[in-house]
Amino acid sequence: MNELIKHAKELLEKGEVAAVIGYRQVSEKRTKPVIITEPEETRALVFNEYCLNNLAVYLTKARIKLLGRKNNKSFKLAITAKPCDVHSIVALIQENQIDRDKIHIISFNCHGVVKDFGFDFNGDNLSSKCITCETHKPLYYDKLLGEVKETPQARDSALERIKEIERMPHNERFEFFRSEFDKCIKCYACRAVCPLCYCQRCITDKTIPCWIETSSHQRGNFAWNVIRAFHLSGRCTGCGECDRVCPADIPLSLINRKMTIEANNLFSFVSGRSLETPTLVGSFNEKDNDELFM
Amino acid sequence: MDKQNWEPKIVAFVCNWCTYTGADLAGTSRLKYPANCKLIRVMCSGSIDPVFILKAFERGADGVLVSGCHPNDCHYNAGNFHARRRWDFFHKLLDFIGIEKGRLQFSWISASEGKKFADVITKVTEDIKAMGQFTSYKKMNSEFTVDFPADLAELEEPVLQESFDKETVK
Amino acid sequence: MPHTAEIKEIIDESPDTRTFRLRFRDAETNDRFKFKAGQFAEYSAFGDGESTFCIASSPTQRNFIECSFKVYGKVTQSLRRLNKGDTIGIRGPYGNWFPLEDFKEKNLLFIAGGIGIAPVRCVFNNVLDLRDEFKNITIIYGARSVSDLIYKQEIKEWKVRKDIKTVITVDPGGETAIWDGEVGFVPAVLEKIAPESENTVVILCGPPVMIKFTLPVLTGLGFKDEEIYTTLENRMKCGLGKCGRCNIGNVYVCKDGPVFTYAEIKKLPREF
Amino acid sequence: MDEKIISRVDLMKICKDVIDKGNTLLTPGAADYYVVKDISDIILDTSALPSKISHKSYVFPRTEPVLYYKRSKNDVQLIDINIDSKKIVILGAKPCDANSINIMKHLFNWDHSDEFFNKRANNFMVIGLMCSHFDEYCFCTSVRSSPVSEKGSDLFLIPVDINNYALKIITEKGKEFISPYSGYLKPGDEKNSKLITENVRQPEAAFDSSEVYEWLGENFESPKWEGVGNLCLSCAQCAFVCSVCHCFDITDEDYSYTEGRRMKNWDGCQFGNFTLHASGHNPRDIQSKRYRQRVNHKFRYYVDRFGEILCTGCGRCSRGCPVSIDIKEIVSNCNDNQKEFLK
Repeated sequence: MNELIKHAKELLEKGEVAAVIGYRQVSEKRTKPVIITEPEETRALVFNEYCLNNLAVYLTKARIKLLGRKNNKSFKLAITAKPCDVHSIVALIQENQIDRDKIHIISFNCHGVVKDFGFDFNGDNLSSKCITCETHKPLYYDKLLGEVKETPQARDSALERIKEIERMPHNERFEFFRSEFDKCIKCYACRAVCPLCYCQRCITDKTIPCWIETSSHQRGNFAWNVIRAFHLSGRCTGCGECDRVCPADIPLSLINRKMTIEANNLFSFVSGRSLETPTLVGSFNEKDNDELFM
Repeated sequence: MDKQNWEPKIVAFVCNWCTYTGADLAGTSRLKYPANCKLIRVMCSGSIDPVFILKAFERGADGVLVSGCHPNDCHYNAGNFHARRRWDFFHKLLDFIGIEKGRLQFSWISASEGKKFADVITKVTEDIKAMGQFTSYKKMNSEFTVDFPADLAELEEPVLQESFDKETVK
Repeated sequence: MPHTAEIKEIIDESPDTRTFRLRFRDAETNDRFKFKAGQFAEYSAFGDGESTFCIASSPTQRNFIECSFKVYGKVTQSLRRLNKGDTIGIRGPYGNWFPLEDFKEKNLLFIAGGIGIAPVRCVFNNVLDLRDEFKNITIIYGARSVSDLIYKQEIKEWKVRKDIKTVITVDPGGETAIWDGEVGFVPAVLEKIAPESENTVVILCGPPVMIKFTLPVLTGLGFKDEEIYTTLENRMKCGLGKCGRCNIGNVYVCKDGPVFTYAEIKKLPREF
Repeated sequence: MDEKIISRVDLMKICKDVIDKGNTLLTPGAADYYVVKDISDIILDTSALPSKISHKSYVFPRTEPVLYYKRSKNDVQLIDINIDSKKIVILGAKPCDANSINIMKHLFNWDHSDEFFNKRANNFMVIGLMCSHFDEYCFCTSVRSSPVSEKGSDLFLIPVDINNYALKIITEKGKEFISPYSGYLKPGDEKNSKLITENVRQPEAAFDSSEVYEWLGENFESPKWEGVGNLCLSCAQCAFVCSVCHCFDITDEDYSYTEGRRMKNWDGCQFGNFTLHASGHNPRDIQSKRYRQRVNHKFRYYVDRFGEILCTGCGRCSRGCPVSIDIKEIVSNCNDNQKEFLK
């Protein structure tokens, strides 16, 4: 970890970056985001299997962007990111939310993280995104740290669950999702924690006219969760944060995962993997699938 | 409502330039088609937000049709190409969460295809008739509703002239 | 549970401001509904929600109540769509009021900005009905432009009255060629006029930014904090001190307010 | 105070009777308080952590209609809501949760009594259960409560051995509830249960609530708020899982062309539009102000107003926070006023 601290300290001391967005340890099996602006504070920085948060979410926040603007000069922001978080950063750059030149990515050779705080790191408690992860080395970075380690093996239970749902008849599927969404309490933690939910005003906050009912009854919950999933389809990079933070344990990433699979099937596109390809829903191809249309 | 007399309610979001004009042509050509579809004219198939469709289901639609110009015919050049990608996703999503594919249908109808318009409407209506009422969504809608007592329900005239239950196709 | 009321008359005050003259559908409520100057009510446009405005007519007016609103959000847009004879819902009256009894035998200075004239008008008309009990009365009213001035008819009546001093101002740029009133922001105009601060009560109402800049001017002119009354505007939903929205410090604006003296406001955290 | 001994088997018999009579029986699970359908589901674990979501929704539902309306041409018909709440028995409520209804009662009854809340609250029967486990987020001892606190419970259970519980009858309501079942009760020994409660491991008091009260009064503009505000992502997870947060929103919804309902929904002070005026003015326009409001409301304003801390120390908000903001950490480090690492 000394490398990370040294690097971050150097960046801050040289004035190359205005702030470092990183993790700090709060207890043995829990970390928390920290935004560091003073060189000596970098000693708190850590990176380990408990760094679950996707810090890319902070990059689009106005107050964090403001940190990069001091004395009428604009500075870079450094961010410590897991390889999968880099996908989110890439997706944000593609959607013109952040500027690649303004971000200093400190990334790591990653061998997986736990599914939630408080668990021991092993195959059983591996986060579901890590099971199918193919990018243990980040695709884009300014500084690469950490050593290469073996990722524990685990069963891809999420995919099995998707297959299981696909085998159900439609009314059963509807009933399944209705009852899952019914648990939603509309705290919007899924929205807050998602790096790609960066809209200044979410569609649920728009009241004239009110398309999605704000009440958390079945109908309002259904509408919200469907639209949330739709707005992320083709964009979700699969960081799984929504799933982790949901206090009602709704399997949100199940739908996201399914839509990612569909995006790959239909358009051979995976979000956040390349800075060169345009975004999926922001572009089109004349030769797209036309089967749906009569 | 007994099953025999039941008529599906279908909302059709149609593009102003092609399908709506096509519907006009179907009308002036005196083609016959079922009166279950309520047409909602929008400027472009690309401007239809998926929330419109959810709202239609929320308000008791049994099926939704989305229709626009043929690819390469869009009045705004690329609106329907964008729409096509979006609908591909939305369709897959709805299918995954348990809304049958036939509930939400798509078509391209140009301004000259009055006949096709009539055919599509007939087909969609028949499809949805075969599928029956969208009971699962309607069950969800009925949460927190109340039956107004009969004496209160005496209305002089509804605020909105066109109520969904009254078949008012001209 | 709101009472239903019929819109008896609609008065277009300015391009975006409307006044409703309302009468309860239920005659009994009509008799029972009593309020004091400064209190507010919750008006609902069924289907779009509830909104809080003050009651703009004087409590001495018993046959109807009036409310003025500026079209801003969802509810006000919906209210604006209503026609004469339509029904809206009213809950209230809520909140506290201007202690008019304490104002007796004193000079009164009314300062209003924009739609803030509505609550001031309520007190003002109430005061005019009891004109003999007060000493000098001054009103300063500012709006963004001439067309944004509301209650134009009444202003004319106020102007011709000899026993009140009426100063109307519009923001720079908002004046027209034939405008004969003042031009300038309310605090500046206030400074220019520099009313007598001895034995004077100030009733101040307007947008938060105006209040923010007017208060120091008043202090500079020698007004006592306890003598400056203002109303705080916060988003409110329930009007009953439950929903927590209007909470500033340990105060619920909908219950303990909306009328506060500057002395009270000074004790509160600056979150309004 | 009356103390009796009841065996687990007999307690289950009572539970079965409660369910058979058509009442709702709630018990805490890992995720939520759930309605017991079969008594074999009852766990009664003293060493469980508080569930992810509190039982608040049973007394203050996350969404409920307050009014129905039907519009005709010029008129509107209104239908008022009558709540006929069933009796709800909470079995094994955590001591921290047991007190929550009592805390909220102050707010819902000052000046105007909220019938929606009161009707439900009066139908609540709380059987508390001693708690023997805590984690890094529990801080009940800091907010005038403890793992053996009987506050808010009508009956209180203390496991004396594997098969038996000491049953304390705290309120009249509890006495009334238990009287039909007096056959199951054996006389108990207060010394025995006292020994147990005294030996329960308790979280160390992390802060002194009166000190926090003082500090909040003096440090409205502390750099600390800015630090937390930068981290907080403005979801309302903390408010919605909290067992005493009570802010709500009222909105109208049409469910057909002429009919609709007015709904009362949970709302959270961390949302940006919570205080947003229609004019665009927002008194709490940045996240740090909103977080400050949350802490102040809990530890200062509510104390000023009603004399109680609006917090039960269950730690749900911190445990579930997406970015691990720990309310305990914030208030317990308040006095040193350090902004270190909180940026």
